[in-house]
Amino acid sequence: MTERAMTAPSGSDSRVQPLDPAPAARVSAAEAEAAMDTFPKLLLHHARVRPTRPAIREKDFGIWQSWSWDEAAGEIRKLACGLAALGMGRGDRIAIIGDNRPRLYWTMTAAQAIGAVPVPVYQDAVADEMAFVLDHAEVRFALAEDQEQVDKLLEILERCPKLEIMIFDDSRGLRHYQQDWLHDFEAVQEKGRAFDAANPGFYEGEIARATGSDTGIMLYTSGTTGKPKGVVLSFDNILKSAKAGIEFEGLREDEEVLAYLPMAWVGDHIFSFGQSYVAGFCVSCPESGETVLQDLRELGPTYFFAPPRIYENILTTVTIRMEDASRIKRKMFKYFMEVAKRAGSRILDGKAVSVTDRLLYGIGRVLVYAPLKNTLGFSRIRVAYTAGEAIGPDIFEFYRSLGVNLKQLYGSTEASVFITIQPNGEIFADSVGKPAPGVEIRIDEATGEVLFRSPGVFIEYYKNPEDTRETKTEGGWVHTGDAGVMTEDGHLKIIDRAKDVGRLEDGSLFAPKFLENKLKFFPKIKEAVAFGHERPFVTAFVNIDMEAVGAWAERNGIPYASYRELAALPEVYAQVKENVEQVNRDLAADPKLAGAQIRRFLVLHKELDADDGELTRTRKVRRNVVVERYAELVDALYSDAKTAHAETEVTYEDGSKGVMQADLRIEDAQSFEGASQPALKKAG
Amino acid sequence: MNTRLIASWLIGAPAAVVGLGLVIQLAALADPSLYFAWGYYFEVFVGGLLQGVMYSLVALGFVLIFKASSTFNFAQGSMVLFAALTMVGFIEWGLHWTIAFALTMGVMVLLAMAIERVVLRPLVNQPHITLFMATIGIFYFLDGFGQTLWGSDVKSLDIGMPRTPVIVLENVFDGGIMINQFDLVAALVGGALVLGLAVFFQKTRIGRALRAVADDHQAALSVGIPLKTIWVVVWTVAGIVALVAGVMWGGKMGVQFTLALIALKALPVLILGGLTSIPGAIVGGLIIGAGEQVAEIFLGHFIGSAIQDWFAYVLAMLVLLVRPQGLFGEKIIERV
Amino acid sequence: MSEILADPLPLDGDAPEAARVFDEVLLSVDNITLTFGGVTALSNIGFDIRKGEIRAIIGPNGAGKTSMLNVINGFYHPQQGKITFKGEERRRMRPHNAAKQGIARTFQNVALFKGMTTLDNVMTGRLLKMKTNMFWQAIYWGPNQREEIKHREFCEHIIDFLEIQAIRKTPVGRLPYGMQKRVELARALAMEPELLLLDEPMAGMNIEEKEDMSRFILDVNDQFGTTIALIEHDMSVVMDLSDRVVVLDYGRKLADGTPAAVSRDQKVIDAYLGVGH
Amino acid sequence: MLYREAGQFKSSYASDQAIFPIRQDKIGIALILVVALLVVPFVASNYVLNSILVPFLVFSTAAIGLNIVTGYCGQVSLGTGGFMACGAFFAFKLTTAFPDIHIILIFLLAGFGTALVGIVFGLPSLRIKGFYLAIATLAAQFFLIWMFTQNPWWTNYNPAGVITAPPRALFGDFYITGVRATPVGKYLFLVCFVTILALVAKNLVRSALGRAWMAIRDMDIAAEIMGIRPMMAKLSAFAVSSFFIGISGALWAFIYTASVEALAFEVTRSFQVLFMIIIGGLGSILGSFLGAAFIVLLPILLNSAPAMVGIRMSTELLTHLEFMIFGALIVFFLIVEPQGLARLWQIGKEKLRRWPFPY
Repeated sequence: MTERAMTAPSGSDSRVQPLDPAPAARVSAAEAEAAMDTFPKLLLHHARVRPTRPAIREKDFGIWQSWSWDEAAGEIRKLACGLAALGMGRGDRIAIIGDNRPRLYWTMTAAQAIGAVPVPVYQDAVADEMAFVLDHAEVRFALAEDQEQVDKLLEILERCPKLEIMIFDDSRGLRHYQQDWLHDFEAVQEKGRAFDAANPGFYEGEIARATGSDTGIMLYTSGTTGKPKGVVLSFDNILKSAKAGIEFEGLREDEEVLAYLPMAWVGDHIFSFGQSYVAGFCVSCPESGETVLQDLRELGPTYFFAPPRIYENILTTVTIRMEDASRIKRKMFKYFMEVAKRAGSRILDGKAVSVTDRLLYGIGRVLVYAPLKNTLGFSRIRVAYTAGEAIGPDIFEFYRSLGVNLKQLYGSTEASVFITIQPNGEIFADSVGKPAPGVEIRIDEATGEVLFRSPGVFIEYYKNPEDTRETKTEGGWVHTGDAGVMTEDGHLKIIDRAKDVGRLEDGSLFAPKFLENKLKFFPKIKEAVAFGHERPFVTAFVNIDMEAVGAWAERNGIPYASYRELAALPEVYAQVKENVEQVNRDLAADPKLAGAQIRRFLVLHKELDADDGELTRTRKVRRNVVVERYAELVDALYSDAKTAHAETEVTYEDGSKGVMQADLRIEDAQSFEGASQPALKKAG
Repeated sequence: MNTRLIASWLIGAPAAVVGLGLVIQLAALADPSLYFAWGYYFEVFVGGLLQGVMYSLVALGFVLIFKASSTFNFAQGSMVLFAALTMVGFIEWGLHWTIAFALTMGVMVLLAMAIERVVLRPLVNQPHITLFMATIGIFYFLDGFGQTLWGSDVKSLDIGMPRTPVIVLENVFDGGIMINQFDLVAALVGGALVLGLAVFFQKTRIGRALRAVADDHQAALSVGIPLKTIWVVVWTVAGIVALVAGVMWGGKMGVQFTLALIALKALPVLILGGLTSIPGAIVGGLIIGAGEQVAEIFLGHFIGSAIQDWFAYVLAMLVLLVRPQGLFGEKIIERV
Repeated sequence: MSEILADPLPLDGDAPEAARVFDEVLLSVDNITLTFGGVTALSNIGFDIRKGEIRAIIGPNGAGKTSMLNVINGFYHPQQGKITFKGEERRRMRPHNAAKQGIARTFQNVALFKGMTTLDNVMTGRLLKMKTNMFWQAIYWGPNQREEIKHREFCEHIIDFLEIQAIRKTPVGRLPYGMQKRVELARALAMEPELLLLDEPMAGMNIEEKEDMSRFILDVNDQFGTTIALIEHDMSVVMDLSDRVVVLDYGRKLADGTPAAVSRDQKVIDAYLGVGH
Repeated sequence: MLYREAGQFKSSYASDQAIFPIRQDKIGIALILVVALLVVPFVASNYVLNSILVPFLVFSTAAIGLNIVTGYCGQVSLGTGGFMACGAFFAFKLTTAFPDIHIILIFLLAGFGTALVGIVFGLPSLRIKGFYLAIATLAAQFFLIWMFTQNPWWTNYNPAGVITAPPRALFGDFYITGVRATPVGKYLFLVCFVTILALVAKNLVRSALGRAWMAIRDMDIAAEIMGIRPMMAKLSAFAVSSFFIGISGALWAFIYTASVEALAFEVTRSFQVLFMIIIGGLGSILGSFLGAAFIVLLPILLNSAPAMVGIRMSTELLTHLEFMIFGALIVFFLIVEPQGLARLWQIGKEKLRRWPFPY
């Protein structure tokens, strides 16, 4: 395991050198390293070697307003001095709240330049959450994008005693706020100019004082469980992993990137900030929330990142829009998407493809793929990442078959993102790739939890030693909290949250989430709950997808009155059974998981519902709730009964409660022996 | 139109005529070549009036259709030609002209139906300019169609109308005033036609419906007559008017391509009288007719002949500058 | 430091007149009488609009509200009475002179230029300010382009201000009603008016759209200091927005004063609120 | 489908306001010009040049002119023929009176002269609208033609009332009018000249003036309340329109038909041009070209069609049939696409841009 991690491709500095054309940059890699161990230093470097190249762009007032590295450096200098003039000192912290805007990114660098620590906050965070973060991080300063954010801050003001000074970017609607500790961004920059003139050399001096090991930024992990934790990252963390990523993908100074994900999220910090500063490429900010897709199309990024959700939404809109296309067009689209499914990703991976398929794919490129990518703004993409959660194989395959080099990535805030990346040509829907350069991975034999060690490993959780100790164990190994398996060819497969992974009575590994996801990826299955921990075998509840199945029923003229009737249809059961057995087939292919095949399942008579507490508001299954609400059904699954009686209390839209009764059929699913063909190769 | 208006016209018009005469007489003091006998003046004038009635005949067709469908039917001219050609054609088959006339009426009904079905219905709710263009299309089509069917050589159309001029008022002016009987008859026919239309519009249900449509289509529907029928009727009526005009003009100057162009004569009459006013069409016709003749003879003398090509237009234009909606058109009140 | 928590903008409940006083008169109309043929639309109407205020004109349908606006921006010419704008009196003037003097307006039923995009519509608001002659326009490049860009920039700020970026290049004909109203406001703002006349800016809007529009009207008045006269039926809106209200009924002036005062006025209650809108 | 707009983002207003903001369009137009200038002259027969391309270009100019006043400013004009005549006769008088003035300058001067006439006959538009105006403009038509036929002075007392273009060279002995002018020469000159004129027109309609015109067209009351002076807008539209039409008239008389009489510009000519812009598309420069092409090609096709299928018929019958088909086609077009060919093209383009999605 370890040695594989070590042998993972690690680029040499020579690969970044060509990025610096200007003679000034002809310093040895080592010197460069030494010289550029913080972002402010990198900023000065870029201002020197590529002053005129665009550093950051914003779609504003109808066009893409750009700032060159030179201009950006100037703006940041003014701002930094201004902050200093307002009394910001080394070690102070400044909260940054708002959408992706150049000024907000500049504030990060400016703060870092004078030794302060930026703390970006989720702009959509509710008051309480924001109050907690600001208070916990003891920020003295806050930069708010606009009136909305300022008002939010004012609301929580007395809960953050340390907060002294507020700066706002957009002055709209704020001219009546006469608090003397509330400053306009430009005013601050004005102060800065004066301060700079008064204290020559101050700025450079401050920048020089910082080193790579200093704290660069604090990112609060949006706490799904408990309070958010402040992850403290050093310049080195960000820089090293950013650099590793750049070398791994061979990113250049002419990449185009759209910064549209929350600044408080580590991904954005690496892709839209860290890597931009290392590689010197330009970052572009969209005009507004509702124009993102439009702006994406205009910009046509070459390097793109998005969580699965977004890829899914785009795919859905594509399908919907194709619905009302002419019949011929639909046929053509369907046909060539089939071709793409066959040949697309293979061609992308440089694998062998039959001549006819190549030809057809060529035609398809002209008729469908290229235009489609163009309308989506994906034409120029060289590397696209998806991460955060598992992505549906169909979705994943769709983009790859179009020729979009979409890859999965596994990472975390604690790792400064990169833990594993899928190398070109080794892309599988259900693995998250090989260890990123410089990252070692170990899998805890006992718990199956994934541990890693890398230059990106965070310093600590701010003011939270015990959590730090728990996560960052001896030898610098960090617990991810995810359970995973390493396949023969060295790919990591994340199967579940470590704490959810169980064992069947025979001791074989049982990862409910993994199964459930595999099931959910089938269009007709909406939710699934798998059982098996300390049980003889695995069983599952299934929720069918009302829309998909309903549509299918209408097409085939099968009448149904309610979800309940639909769910009980034998045809439906048959289809679900197929899906379940497909999953089993895949599992069988993987020795570590082969044991956990689904033997029996039933289709629930009602949709799992947040109103009944069965789902979280973010639509995640509350396993324990489900278990106790449907105890009798679970028992039935493990008896040899053919049907089970369910009696459940339900909450209707109007909030009134009622009892729902049903007799459910229990279906047996065939399971398979360890098959020969590696299931990884094809989508779950 | 109210009685005051009529009265003012009855008094105003003759006064204007005499006034104009006096003006020219005064001019004559300066330039003797202008001198004329009053008899001659009135002869020219009456001739012009009768001519004017002929214009009115054509203008009527426009007004009818514009009132009902606010469509400016440029094809009216070619409908005149088509009608005349068809009737002549039937007569050439040896039918008596009355039968030919009746048959042609039938043809015009069919034509109206065809136009409604093929052109108007598909273009309903299109901007007026589009419909206007469409009628120009019809203009070209009918021109071609008529002549393809009946050939394009000049034909004479004689339904036995008197052609000998008569002399009247010999005891008032020496030499009296010579009036072309044909024109006189034509004028009478025209008058009759107008009367008929007036009755049609005032008395018949469909007629009232048509007036309603002129105001707005919803109203028309509320009268309970489908727009479609209304259009067919209107175009039929317009077609019949065209037929009458065709007979008159055809009889006067022979049935030939140029008949289609008398539409161009009717246009100024139209805007002078107001696109939506039947009396306007009549009065406009008279004014243009008379004015044209007088101008030709007393003005052309100075600025060159053949001025009736444009005189009517300039005259109409000048009137419009004073009354943008024409003499009898409804006043347009703009609001926001 | 709770004093800063008070919402500085008067949208939420607390009446504005408490905070805002205006003395400089921007426009005053004196015993205006307007008749069409026999019909009298306005008789002896007189009131004033003060610099920086939001002035509401209310009244039942047919009260002559729109006619009043038409008189103010020179579209109708009253038979008698005088209008004084920025100190100078005028009797007859064409609308475009009024525009030159700094009076802009929006219309009861949207009067956008249907054939043009949102951007072009807004740009028309700058025409008065565009000076390059036909010759340079024919050449385009050079002075004309510089001017085009200058004004485009200005319009973009307004587009941004009213948050209509997403529809910048859509032909206005295709826009939903609420949006069209917003574009119309943008077009009027592009004229940098001193006096902005809004004829039922929220007619036919749903609640959210009304709230947005109210917010925009307040922001305009607040950011640009534009004086605003608006006709509106929705009393709650009038109460929230306006500093002073003048009430018309059958072409006569019924009452004039703060929203609070007016809404207490018995005549008004009978004539207007009673009728219910 | 052919469009690849991803990545073509604009970072300046100048590039955003370009005539062809999309790269693929730039390439397309460039190609067309290259073909027109470098290929056509060598492959096209004299017949094609003389009786298709040259009239097409001349008519395009007229159509652009009419489109400005009717399509952009919304004032229907039926005086086109008259204004063309003005251009022709002004140019003739000028160049015969001052043989040394360069021919291009002559054309421009003729255009300016016509512009003045246009202003005069545009005056009614301040009072009257719609059909009333349309008919009022016929006054211009008839009066002008009458003037040119009645006064022999305009034809330098030519007994037949015909004006014949004297030979004039663009430069050296590159003659574009008169007997020594070659079809190719005329064609090349027209391509360049008309392209420039079209560019000028495009620039006007995308500038302040054009916006004022369209405002008047779409909602004249609102426009006036926005501060647009209807008189300025309308008269300028008439002036500019007449300028183009005048030039086209001069081109017609001098380059297309080397000699011409006033009757060549009678009212049917006005309708012909009106058809061009209706079928081509109101308020579109491109449409002016498409419409011109359509109207120029249609009769040629109609004439040659029967011969192709081997039917022999009298020329008389042929003309009548031509009339019928022509009229029918007009109606057909108005029903299928009231906004004209330009709209069709636009839709097609949008389809290509959104491909594979439906528009």
